[in-house]
Amino acid sequence: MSKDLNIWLDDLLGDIENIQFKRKSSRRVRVDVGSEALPALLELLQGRASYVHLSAISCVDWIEDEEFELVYHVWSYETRSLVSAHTRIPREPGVYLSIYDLYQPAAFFERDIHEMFGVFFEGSPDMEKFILTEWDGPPPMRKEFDSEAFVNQHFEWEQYHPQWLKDLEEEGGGVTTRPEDIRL
Amino acid sequence: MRPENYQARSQPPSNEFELNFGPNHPGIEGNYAFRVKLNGDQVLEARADAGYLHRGFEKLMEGRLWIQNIALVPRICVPDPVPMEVCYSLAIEEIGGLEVPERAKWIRVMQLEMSRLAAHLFAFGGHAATTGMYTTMFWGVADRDLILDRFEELTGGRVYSIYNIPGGVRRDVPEGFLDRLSSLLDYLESRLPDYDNLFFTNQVFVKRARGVGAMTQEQALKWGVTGPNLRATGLEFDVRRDDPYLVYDQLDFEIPTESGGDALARNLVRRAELKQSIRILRQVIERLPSIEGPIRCPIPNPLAWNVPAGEAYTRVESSKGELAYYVVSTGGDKPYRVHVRGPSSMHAVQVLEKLALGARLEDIAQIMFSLDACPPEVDR
Amino acid sequence: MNLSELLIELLLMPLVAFVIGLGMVLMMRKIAARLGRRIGPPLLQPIYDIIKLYGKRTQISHGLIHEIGIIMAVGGYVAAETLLPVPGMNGLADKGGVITLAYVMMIPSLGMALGVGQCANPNGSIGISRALTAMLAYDIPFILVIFGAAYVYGTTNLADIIAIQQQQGVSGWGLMQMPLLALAGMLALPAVMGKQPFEIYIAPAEIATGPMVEMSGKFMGGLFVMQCFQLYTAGVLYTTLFLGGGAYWITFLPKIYAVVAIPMAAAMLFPRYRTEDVIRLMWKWPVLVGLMGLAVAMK
Amino acid sequence: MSKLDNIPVRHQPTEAAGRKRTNPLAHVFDELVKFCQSRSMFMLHYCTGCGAIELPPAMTSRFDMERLGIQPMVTPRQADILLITGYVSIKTLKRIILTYEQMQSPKYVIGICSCTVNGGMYWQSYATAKVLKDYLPVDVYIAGCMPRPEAVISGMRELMSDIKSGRAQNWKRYYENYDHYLGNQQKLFGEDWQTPTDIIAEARHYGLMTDRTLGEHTALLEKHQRPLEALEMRLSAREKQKT
Repeated sequence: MSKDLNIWLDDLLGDIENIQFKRKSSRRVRVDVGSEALPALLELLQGRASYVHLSAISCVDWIEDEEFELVYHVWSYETRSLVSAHTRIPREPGVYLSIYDLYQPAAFFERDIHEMFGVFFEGSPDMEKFILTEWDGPPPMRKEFDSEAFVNQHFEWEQYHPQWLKDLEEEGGGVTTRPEDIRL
Repeated sequence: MRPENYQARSQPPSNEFELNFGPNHPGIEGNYAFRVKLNGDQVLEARADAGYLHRGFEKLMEGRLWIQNIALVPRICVPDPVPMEVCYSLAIEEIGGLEVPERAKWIRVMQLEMSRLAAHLFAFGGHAATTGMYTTMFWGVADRDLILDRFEELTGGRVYSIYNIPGGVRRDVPEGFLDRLSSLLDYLESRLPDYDNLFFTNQVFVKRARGVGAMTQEQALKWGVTGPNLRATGLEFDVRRDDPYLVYDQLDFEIPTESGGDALARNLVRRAELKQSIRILRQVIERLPSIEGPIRCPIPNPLAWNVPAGEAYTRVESSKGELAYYVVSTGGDKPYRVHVRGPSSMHAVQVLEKLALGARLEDIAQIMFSLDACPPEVDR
Repeated sequence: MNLSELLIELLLMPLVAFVIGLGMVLMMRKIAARLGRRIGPPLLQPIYDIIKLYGKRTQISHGLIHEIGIIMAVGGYVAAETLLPVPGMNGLADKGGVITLAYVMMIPSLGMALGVGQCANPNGSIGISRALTAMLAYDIPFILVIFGAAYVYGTTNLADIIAIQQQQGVSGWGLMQMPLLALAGMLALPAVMGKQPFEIYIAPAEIATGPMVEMSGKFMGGLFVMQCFQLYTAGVLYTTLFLGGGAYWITFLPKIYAVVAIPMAAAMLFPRYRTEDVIRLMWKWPVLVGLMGLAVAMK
Repeated sequence: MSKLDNIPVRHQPTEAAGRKRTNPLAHVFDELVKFCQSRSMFMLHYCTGCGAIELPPAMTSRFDMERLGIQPMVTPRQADILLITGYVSIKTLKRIILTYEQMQSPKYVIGICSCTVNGGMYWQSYATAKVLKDYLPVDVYIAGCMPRPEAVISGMRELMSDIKSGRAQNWKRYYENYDHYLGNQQKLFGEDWQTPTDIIAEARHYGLMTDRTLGEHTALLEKHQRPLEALEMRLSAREKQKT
């Protein structure tokens, strides 16, 4: 089955240029595709190969490469395999095409990515704020946003410094645990 | 705001009005909100409003060690936390190439099914309460508590066990645990007819739930519905069987389906799954003593553990539907990116908005509870 | 009967009704708890709740009509209690009769509607419109049962009805004389008391407890008091019409508590009906049974 | 952020200002009301965080809170206790404050879970508020992640005994130190943060005005005063964008 799938997918994807194809296990396939060819690939997968279920769209912020990686995980109920289509788009201006016309669940994921990473999806039905309606900072999931620094700047903690902690610190600090007591 | 500024808003006379449904509302599961526009009793438009439970999990996980995140992940879905741990551990094992011992796999399956039982009891107890039948809720939550007792014995935690770690599980099964679990299953099985009589075959409930929030199989597939909600439309699909993980391919169980696709069908599927979970647990109890071996594979010092670079997409079947983790590692001691695909991110937002259209005010809560939507999965 | 005796009775009857009603509320909560495998509230819980609500520092009123509405709700029942004969006290029962009682028992719902309307909370408005619809639903069988009983006894005077039944012992009870009407009354009783499956107008999961949504402090306390009266009135009226009323408190109390306990126990086993199902059910079975009972009674 | 160091944590019960109690039975009535308040606590049915999962067990058959007279209530108008069950995201905190101000005094706040004490395990999260008592006067904290139902009930009993003895007067602090709480709220939500409830007028009504009620932060209320607007509802956004 898995071998057939491989050949079959090879045939299917052969006519798309700029594509790398890698089988990770019998039910997981990784496809690397250029950003311009991705909608066509998904259309092929859905129309000709019964990959009707969009499991998720993940976004990864590769800040050093100045790129966002978008990963479309699609699942076929018939061949029982999952294709992860990876594509990369430049970080600036961070605009890409929506696949809402192919997969309706994309609306949620695209809205979420827009909110968390600031990637705009053209043609998506709803790009309004959803989770972060009361947040006016930068998109928080971008790597340059430092949550800890933000918290230190905006919140104050309870000053908790009880006597037993002071005593411990006088003794040199830290709690000692013998190696045999460490349990996972 | 001063009282003299309270002004009645002048509105054109109309039958239509807007109503905030949540976040502080007993018809909402968790902390979540709806804005609905009604014409009389009928919903014209509905719009979900999430983010009340947003903690920025995915961001937090990027700032913590691989092993620290184990404590973080179960918080993403409170009623059904174990699949979260397992799914995250599976992803790390796939990236790190860890070989999980056989015994650990069986213990994980046991835990997953216990968690499913608990979550389903909670879910239909909640649904019963929205229709005014509090007795079922009292019974369901109390019976769930007995499962939590077994969790406490096994893992030390009632709700959040933090028991699965990459490479296996934290502790072995205590002595006599399987016997106690077995007697608990006997008890639960003897309770099922009571639940049937009280709730699932209660004519008033059947009348209330039939046809509420109904969707066809095509719609369900188009909207990305998964789990029991998809099976209620007649599609026999279960990640446990069709994309097997752990040892589910060695277990014998059925996948219950219903054809109605409405609130009633979804509840009946959950009811049938209770039985299947008990069946799986019995098989585990039978097989587990004969499987010797370690309960986890050796992993490096977890506080200085660099998981090799790679990425993995793992899926498990939680009680709500398909749960998936996408984990990316760049070889550091912390994950580079973790993306959580909670099943409710579909059910609680798009599916609920669509099913609510044309429904009646008294059915919104039923639709939400019958979809078993879990808001923290949306908000993360 | 001289005036001072009447005055004392008028004062005492609502008070007695309130105390018995507190016991009924406690019983209701205990039954719910026992069916849910719980222990339930302590003995004095209903009175704790009411005193606490009246003792709140903030009492938010939404205007005069809001207050009048609650007064009407409680006052309507207080008036009803004086029309209901209990052992040893007849109050106004001789003068009023069962028709006045039926009218007076509608006042609380209308008062609630007024008060809730003033609050301008959409949940409350939806709730009260549902409550009035439910009243429409149960009033048909309710009136039918009352008229049937009055026809059979040949009088609308509740004191006379009790006397007629007691002359003949248990066989003279309305339950024996007109079982169909008694059955119709029993079917309508949960709706009169506002319990499941006929309580969609206070459904918390849909409209956040409907009419009560803006009630707080003493207004909520007023509604708690009203609930005591409501249960008491339903129990006593049914006992008077069909179970021979009471000659002595020692036989009267078990009867009224039993009458209230039966719908209570059934209520915890059912979810709520939708409003239109309430009407359909109420206009179908209790009305049908009641009409048959009426036909049998008229021959 | 202003500090509360110079303010005692628990108030001695003060006589209601401006009203002389001449009735000798007044004391008895007060005691009775206090007792009933401690024996009848309605808690608001609002799951603000993950600690809410331990409330159904505490309410239902196993632990049965109704034994102690505690029962859930649906609207803030009827509730005595606001349970903050776990971390509060900033979006939720706004709703919590609105809810708290709509509750009828005497009212009590219970912070459940470690997250309400100091942010808990979400200490580095940009989306959650850390110290709950900066924004609302908290009567009882129940620590743990998450506290077991027994712990929740024991915390409730603690509050009951506090109410009975008259020590639980923290709701008055909200009126007396409104400027402090409002300042912290404004720091988080922005200068133009306002709630529809007029706390200052209520404080005047109850005779709870102190020199800490008004201050620089309450002055901003006047500055940013705006008419009460209905919550924005953009249902048709989807269609609009499509066209």
